[in-house]
Amino acid sequence: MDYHSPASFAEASALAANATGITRFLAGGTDVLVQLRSELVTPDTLIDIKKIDGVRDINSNADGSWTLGVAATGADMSEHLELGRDWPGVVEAMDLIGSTQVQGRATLTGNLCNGSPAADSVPAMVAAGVTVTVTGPDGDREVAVEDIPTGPGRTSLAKGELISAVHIPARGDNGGDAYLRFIPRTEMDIAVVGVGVSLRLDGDTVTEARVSLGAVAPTVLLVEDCAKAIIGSALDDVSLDALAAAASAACNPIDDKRGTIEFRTEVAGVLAKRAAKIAYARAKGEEA
Amino acid sequence: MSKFHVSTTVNGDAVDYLCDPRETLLDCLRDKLNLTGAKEGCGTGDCGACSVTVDGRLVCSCLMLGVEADGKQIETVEGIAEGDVLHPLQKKFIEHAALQCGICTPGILVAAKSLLEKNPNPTEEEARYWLAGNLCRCTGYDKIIRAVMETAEELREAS
Amino acid sequence: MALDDRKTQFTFVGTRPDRPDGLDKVTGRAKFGADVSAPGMLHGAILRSPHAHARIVKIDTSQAEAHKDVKAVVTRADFAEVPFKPGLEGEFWNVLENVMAGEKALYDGHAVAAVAATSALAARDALKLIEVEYEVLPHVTDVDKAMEPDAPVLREGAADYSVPEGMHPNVVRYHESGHGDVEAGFAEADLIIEDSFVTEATHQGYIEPHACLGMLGNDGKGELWCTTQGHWIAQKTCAALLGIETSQLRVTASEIGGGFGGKTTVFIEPVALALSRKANRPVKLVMTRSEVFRATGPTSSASMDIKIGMKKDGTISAAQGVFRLQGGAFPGAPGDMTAMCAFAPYNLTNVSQIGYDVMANRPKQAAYRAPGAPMGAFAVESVIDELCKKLGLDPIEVRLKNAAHEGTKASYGPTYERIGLVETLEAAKAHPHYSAPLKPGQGRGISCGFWFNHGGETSVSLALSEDGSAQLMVGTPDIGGSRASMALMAAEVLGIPYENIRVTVADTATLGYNDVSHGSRVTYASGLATIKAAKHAVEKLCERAAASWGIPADAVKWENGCAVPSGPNAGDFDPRPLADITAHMGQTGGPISGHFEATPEGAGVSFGTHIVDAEVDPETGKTAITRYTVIQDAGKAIHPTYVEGQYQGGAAQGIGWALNEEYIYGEDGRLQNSIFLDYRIPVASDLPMIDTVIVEVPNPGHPFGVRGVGETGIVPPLAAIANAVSHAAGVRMKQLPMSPPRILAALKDNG
Amino acid sequence: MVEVHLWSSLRSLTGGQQVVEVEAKTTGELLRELVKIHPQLQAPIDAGVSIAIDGRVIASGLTEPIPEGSEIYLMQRLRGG
Repeated sequence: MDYHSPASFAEASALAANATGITRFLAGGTDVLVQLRSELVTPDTLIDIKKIDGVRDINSNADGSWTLGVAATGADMSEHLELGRDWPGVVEAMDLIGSTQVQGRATLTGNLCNGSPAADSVPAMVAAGVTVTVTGPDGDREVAVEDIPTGPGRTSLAKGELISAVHIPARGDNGGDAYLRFIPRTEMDIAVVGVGVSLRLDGDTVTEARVSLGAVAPTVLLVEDCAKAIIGSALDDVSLDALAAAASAACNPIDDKRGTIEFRTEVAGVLAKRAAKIAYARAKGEEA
Repeated sequence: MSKFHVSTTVNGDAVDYLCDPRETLLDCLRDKLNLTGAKEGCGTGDCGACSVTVDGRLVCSCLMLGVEADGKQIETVEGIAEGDVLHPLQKKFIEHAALQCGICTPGILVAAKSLLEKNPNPTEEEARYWLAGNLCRCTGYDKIIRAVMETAEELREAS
Repeated sequence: MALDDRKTQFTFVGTRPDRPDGLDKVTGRAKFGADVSAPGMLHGAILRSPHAHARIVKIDTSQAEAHKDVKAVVTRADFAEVPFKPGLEGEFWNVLENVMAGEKALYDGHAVAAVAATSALAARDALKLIEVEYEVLPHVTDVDKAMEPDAPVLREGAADYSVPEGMHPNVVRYHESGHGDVEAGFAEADLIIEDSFVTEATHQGYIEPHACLGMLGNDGKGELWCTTQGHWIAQKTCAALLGIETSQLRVTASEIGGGFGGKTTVFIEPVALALSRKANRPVKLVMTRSEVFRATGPTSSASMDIKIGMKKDGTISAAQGVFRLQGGAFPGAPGDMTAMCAFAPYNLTNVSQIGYDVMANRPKQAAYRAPGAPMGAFAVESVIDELCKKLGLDPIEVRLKNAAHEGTKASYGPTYERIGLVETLEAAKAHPHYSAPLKPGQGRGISCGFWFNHGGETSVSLALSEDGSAQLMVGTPDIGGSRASMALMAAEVLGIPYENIRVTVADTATLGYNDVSHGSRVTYASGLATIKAAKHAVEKLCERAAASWGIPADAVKWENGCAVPSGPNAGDFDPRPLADITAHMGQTGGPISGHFEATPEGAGVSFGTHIVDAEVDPETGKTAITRYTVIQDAGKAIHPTYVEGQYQGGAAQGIGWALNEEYIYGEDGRLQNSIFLDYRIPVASDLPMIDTVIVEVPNPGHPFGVRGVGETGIVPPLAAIANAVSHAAGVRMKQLPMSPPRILAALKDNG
Repeated sequence: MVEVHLWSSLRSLTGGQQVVEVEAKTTGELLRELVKIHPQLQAPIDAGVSIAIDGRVIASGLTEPIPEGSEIYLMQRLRGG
């Protein structure tokens, strides 16, 4: 295994473009090292991007949006109070991944590029409308988070491409987000179901919403029917039931060691309701 | 396969080692530096027995490569006591029998010390969640949590 | 000398001093299995079967052997010929076959070959150079399916004398016991409940993977360092498997990072020695976590049918149980123990119990804390709870009404000596937990539990130093603070401070044979031996004092750490403290030591009662344990803090077993959850504080009254939690673990 | 003489007898006498048995004294964890 620690994304991209065999980028490494150790994936080329300037930065932009470096860790995000005030759902989703120790290393970008349908931060990012900059041999392009994963363990990134920055939109007024997942224990598990909700209100009425589901299909889903179920409502019981039904209907899960099809389908609806209520309360400026 | 020369600082001492890029920081601490206090309980970041801090950040040393340690400041369980004076957590763990077999103890002490440095006044729930990545199979965590909470209280009173 | 009087007043016993090995264990200094190295050391790695059941057609190791970093490759051919005998009698053969597969790979993870190379990475890489040709065979992993007529046969001829004719060859042992007439008893019942229960296999889950360092020369002399619950059994087994003399192999036990029964046998130790013999260099072998799950012993899975009849007043009129236990690819599943323990807490006129030991394509089961007892208790105590509910009776009152006590005929036959079940039930009834109000969505469960405990071969040696300090050598590895208990008991007899006693876990060359640290025997048996060894030394101290005073030895007694005349008639002499006698022992007859070697037979059975509150989320089926109280009879708590620790640890493991831990096999017979991410043991945030009540009903078989405490604590939790969850959810849960999908499905089925 | 109570499944080896009278002063003698009377009991004894004397379980010892008239139960060998 070759190990490189380039000083720029262009250099990293060139290294990857010219590499043969299996290439992996190393950010937090919390997935790459597990796969390496279990000999599931032994890369021929490992490119550590943490020596690139600014990769751990968390910057707020003039328009209220946020730009995160690809090696900013979960712990860095949790300690950033302003980011947490704007996007508590995204920060909490990231914070749910693994232990305190894993938080010291794990990153949004790594969670995304690992391609797991159960990745906790991804539904939250999709709900929030997060985009990423992809740097490749032909320069940079902006891609919506939901367009990165293409299936379990697979992404739309081409050879030589890597994510070089994460962009979270401006929160704006009267907005709130939330992410909830189901795990059998209180910590340390992979999501059996995950739901991210981001919404905006006009008074008591939901005017915008994005609802995303994790671990219920080969990729994280952005479910329009869920959004439709609550837009125009004050999140009354009828709309919440419609939201739950839409969430369950969107599920296309598998039976596996972590949960059954029936369980995932049912719980997706339960969590969608609960997450929507939290996001709604946050949008109203209430504690949730 | 070429090896990498790594210069790093462990418990305040400058150290050097050569490592294969596939070797973890835990492998390097244990096999090259003879610091066997950090344990490998799982190798997948699920048990916390290999906990160390890197530049002040609590991590699993099994989830970090040895080559990544270059230029970093690493603290392990061997560095918790000041000379022959035990850290209050170490004393309290012995006093409370917060260990039975003792295999998880080094990782838990490193993690608990990191908690109290960040949050000198944790609630029981905060302490339990902070330590959720440190598995203990012997104690049911009761005496561990009591030891951490009592140490926190004593440290607050002392400062 | 009144040395054999039972002691009831104590100076040191019952106090809570710091453990002697505390400093080493909080500073990272303590040496566990993987923490040592040797000059010229090689690293080993083991190739394991990816198939649940396959004939090994051919193993080609030539490429691996040719690699420059590889110094030895071994397969089954490199081990001794151990004759095949059926059943548990052939345990050496079973262990050998488990350590390294012979003709067939019998489970996913079964070892088929091993290498030693110059680095751990090189050893792992070299495994890929070994080519194994398998003929894949049909497999079975489920206990009920393994008993069906068309189930794949793991091995013909493994069944022992006990199996009735006509059973499938996978059924290898059969047990039936009981007394009275259950049919007559059922006829007297006002309510009979008959139901079936299932538990999955769980792993002991010790945090330290198996690790060892072995050196074996062609002269048949060897050294082995390993993490084990018993280094003499490791010595005996390794010697047998390698065809060397037992005494030529010295085994040193490392500090042990948890065992719970799982480190009572060998797995990698003989492999390291075989590699070392071939390479003529020391070889270190350390398992990965995945290897621990796939290839070391989990507990048995179980399938059970229970029928209990009760009268309206709560009297149990008859009880019967059938317990089918799956123990992997070898005989040994403790179906007999399950049967014998299941009804043991109760005074029953009519009881019948049947146990089966069934083989399947899974790793060889190993002991796990009261092996066999928790599953039986889960099934039986669930039915009793349901009977109480249907008859409107208080579950503690019903248990008190039926509780076994001194003089009761046990369900397994004999008449009980003094036991403490009633005391634990009375303590449970009086505990504020039992009367505390429950919130909506919460349920409360209780359960009793029983375990036999064990004595076992024990050797202890105690040597006094000139300055009056003492070194105590025991042969039972210290898993949970036993050095402290030993020092307390020695201090009690010698009358010198606890701190002046150094306790060492001796290696196999330094002390006589010691049985494994299992069966909750350490504080009982090593403790008894320590007391006797200390008394032996005291006898000699008294003799020296008597000689110095010119009076007969029996005119001297030992009091508060001093030799004193036994009465006014013996003479008037100043007390001679221990250090005063040892200071000159070289000139007064030589070094003073005490020894004890025996197999103490009087471990004394023990009982516990647990109370637990659980809260179930009706929308997701997720359970939270909100309050837990353990009440157990310790006989006499030597170091109460470590007794509490055993209670709490047993409860925590029981919570894991009840709620989330399980071996999950795919259709292909491969284990799907061989890492801690998916084998879900409780984490700190899953658990509440665990309250404990130590009941002390002295064991007549121990000088200080000690009963073993390590195992009984895991017997009641499965049932207590199942009862709490069933009350909270409003539906009876009959399958463990009660994972959220299972609870949610049960809630749905219940409407 | 003492009465030795067997566990039920051993009846198949003793022609249906569940209580066997033997003359024995120790646990070892007791096992030898049992085999003399019922040779088929050698198999379970080889597989491992424990003996309860007046409720006290003797796991494996062959030298434990057996008081006259004591209550004796043969049990499967106990194993611990």
